Amino acid sequence: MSGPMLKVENLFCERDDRVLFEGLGFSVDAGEIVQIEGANGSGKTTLLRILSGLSRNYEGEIYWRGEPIDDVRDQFCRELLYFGHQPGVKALLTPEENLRWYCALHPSLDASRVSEALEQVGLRGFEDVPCHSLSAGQHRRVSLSRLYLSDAPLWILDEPFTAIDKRGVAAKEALIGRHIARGGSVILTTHQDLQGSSAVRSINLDQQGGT
Amino acid sequence: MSFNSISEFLTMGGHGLYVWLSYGLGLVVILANLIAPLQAGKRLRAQLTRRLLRESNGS
Amino acid sequence: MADLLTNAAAEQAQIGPGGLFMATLRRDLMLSLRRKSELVNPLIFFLMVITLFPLGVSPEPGFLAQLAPGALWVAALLATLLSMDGLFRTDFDDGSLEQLLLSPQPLFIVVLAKVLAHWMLSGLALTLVAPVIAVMLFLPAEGMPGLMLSLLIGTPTLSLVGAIGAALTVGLKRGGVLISLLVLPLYIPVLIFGTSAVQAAVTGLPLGGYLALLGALLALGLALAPLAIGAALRISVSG
Amino acid sequence: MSDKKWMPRWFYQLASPRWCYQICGKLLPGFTIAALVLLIGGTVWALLFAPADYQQGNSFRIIYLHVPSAILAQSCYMLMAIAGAIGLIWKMKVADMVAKSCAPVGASLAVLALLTGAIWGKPTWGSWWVWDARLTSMLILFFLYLGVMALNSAIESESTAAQASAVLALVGLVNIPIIKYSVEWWNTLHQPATFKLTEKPAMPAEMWLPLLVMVVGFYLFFAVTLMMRLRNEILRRERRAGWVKEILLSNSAV
Repeated sequence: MSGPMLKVENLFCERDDRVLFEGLGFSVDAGEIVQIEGANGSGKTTLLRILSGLSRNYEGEIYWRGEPIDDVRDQFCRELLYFGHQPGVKALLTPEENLRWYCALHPSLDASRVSEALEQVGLRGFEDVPCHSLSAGQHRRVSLSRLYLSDAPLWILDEPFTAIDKRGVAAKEALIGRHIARGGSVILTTHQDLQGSSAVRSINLDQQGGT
Repeated sequence: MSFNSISEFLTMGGHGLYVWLSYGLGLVVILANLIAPLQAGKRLRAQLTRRLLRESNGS
Repeated sequence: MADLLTNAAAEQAQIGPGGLFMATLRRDLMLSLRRKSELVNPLIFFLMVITLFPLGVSPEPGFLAQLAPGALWVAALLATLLSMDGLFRTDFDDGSLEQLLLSPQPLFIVVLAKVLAHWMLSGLALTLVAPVIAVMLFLPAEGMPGLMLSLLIGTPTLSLVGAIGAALTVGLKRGGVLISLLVLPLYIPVLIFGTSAVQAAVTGLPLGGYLALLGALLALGLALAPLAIGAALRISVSG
Repeated sequence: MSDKKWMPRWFYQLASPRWCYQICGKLLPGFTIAALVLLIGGTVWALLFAPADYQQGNSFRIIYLHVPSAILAQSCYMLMAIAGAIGLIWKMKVADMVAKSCAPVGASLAVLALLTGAIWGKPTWGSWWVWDARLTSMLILFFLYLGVMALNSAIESESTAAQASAVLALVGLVNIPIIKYSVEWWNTLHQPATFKLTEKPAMPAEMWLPLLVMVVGFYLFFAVTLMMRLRNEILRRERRAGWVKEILLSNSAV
């Protein structure tokens, strides 16, 4: 399919009497990384939540593969992986139980690859330990292991590298690189610079709105 | 006319308290519903105008 | 118990909407079982509220027996309400709710499963302990079937309607009191038919009509509440 | 959106806050005069000329306030829920604002219906409050209003508050007939059939005509206060729009 995967036109959003962005437009092609930049409170998370469909408090148009996103919501959800501020991991459940439930939410995922994904993020041997007794970094990695499970073309990642050590970051970047190489796209926010990826395009929200 | 005198009208055959209390409350509710939005509107306009002037002076 | 549930989850391969329903039900039950206090709190609350009636009104058996149907139903209703706030809140706090809303699977399936799990640990549990507590209020033995059946059919509706309130207030820091304000007026029909069923049973009148009405309410709740809950969740998460 | 094609034009115009603000401004004087004329005329008629009830005497005159406020409190809830639904489905801001403006008016009318009912109850039943089916369902309606208002004020984001309140109002709307039915049925179960406040066999014309005038007057009054609230709400929500700024500045210059 030609044309951009995700296209945003004339997006407007205000929060607490403040215009976060106005007339925002961009598109995301297959094999592209788009990094959303901006100061704290500039609306990075809000934009990601709007793009993922969690937040409906916006005006403007969003198209998924050329169709208005509200018309193809199901299809979009099938092709989306969203990694939010909160990890979406239940502290009382074990990593494996957490991932299994995630697989149930996304029927296209192969539940038999759960242990493999946990091994990839270095959680082998922790499968049956409740998440609340894991460290913060391990907790985060439980959530990140969803990236290894997923074959969704679009990844929306909100600060995926917080609470992760250097080696973990490198592994994650390699993972993103592989995802791009097989034709996926990534929209992310991060305080770190992405290394070694040539296809990174950034969108700065500080120049938006701010009246 | 159902009443022969003003005093008869006021006492309402012994039910004056209830009838007048009711109509008094009715008046209060109706007036409150007219005055409240008027007042709120005035306050809102004043507030918005002040803000507008402040913003236009500020920039 | 928890191990058994995990193994069952591991065996399941193909995950369709039905699988999601079971997976969510299992997950929520498992979560509650691992937090024991949450499991028993509504029951203790139920018992305590019932204790207040003899102490606050009168310990006289005849009087209590007359009071019992209403008191039991009011206590059950409040106990259900008490546990309602937590239904979506933990999921909201840890981000699971976002993941749930972004699932391509129909939302009402997850919602129904969660409400069912909630009911099993509140309404169903209350139904099972109700006869014991009813004895403390001198409810005549003839009233027991009416009490159990009306609670069995009535409390799922309470969970369904309460979940709407929980979904609407999940984004708020202090939603607990607000839920009661939103939901209690909606509970009134269930309360009326529920107590009437118990009273009818006590006096030996036929129960069928009341139970049918409770059943109709439940059917209506099953059909419509998940829609409202889903919409409310999307709105709350969006805000 | 594809569903826009079959929508009549006035629907769009109504959807425009600016148009709505202006049309409300134009309608307000006429409506206010008509409401006042009907309410004052109806009150005079009700108090002076309508005959006293043969059983209840002059306390019957409370009906001319009680029934219109009760009817309106219910209509207002319906309007609130329907406006909320339109706001939810078509994302129409004006509908949200109408719904929000409805709640306090409806709640105050429910209070009026309850208080007049209670006052009427004293000479009729001998006590200020009776768990009469109508009064009880009005009380519950009042609770429903309170819930919507509490939810609306608890949520900070305006659009989220509007949507959440709309869902709650719709849930309430589905429930109102159920509540009414259950309360009525509960009432007949618990109370011996005493004579009711408002149910009268075939009211004579000189009794129901002033009632009709009062009901229409109340509807007009409702329209007036709703339009006033709506205009405020439009100004507040559209405060950043150019036309609002123009209005404000032209007013402040005078």
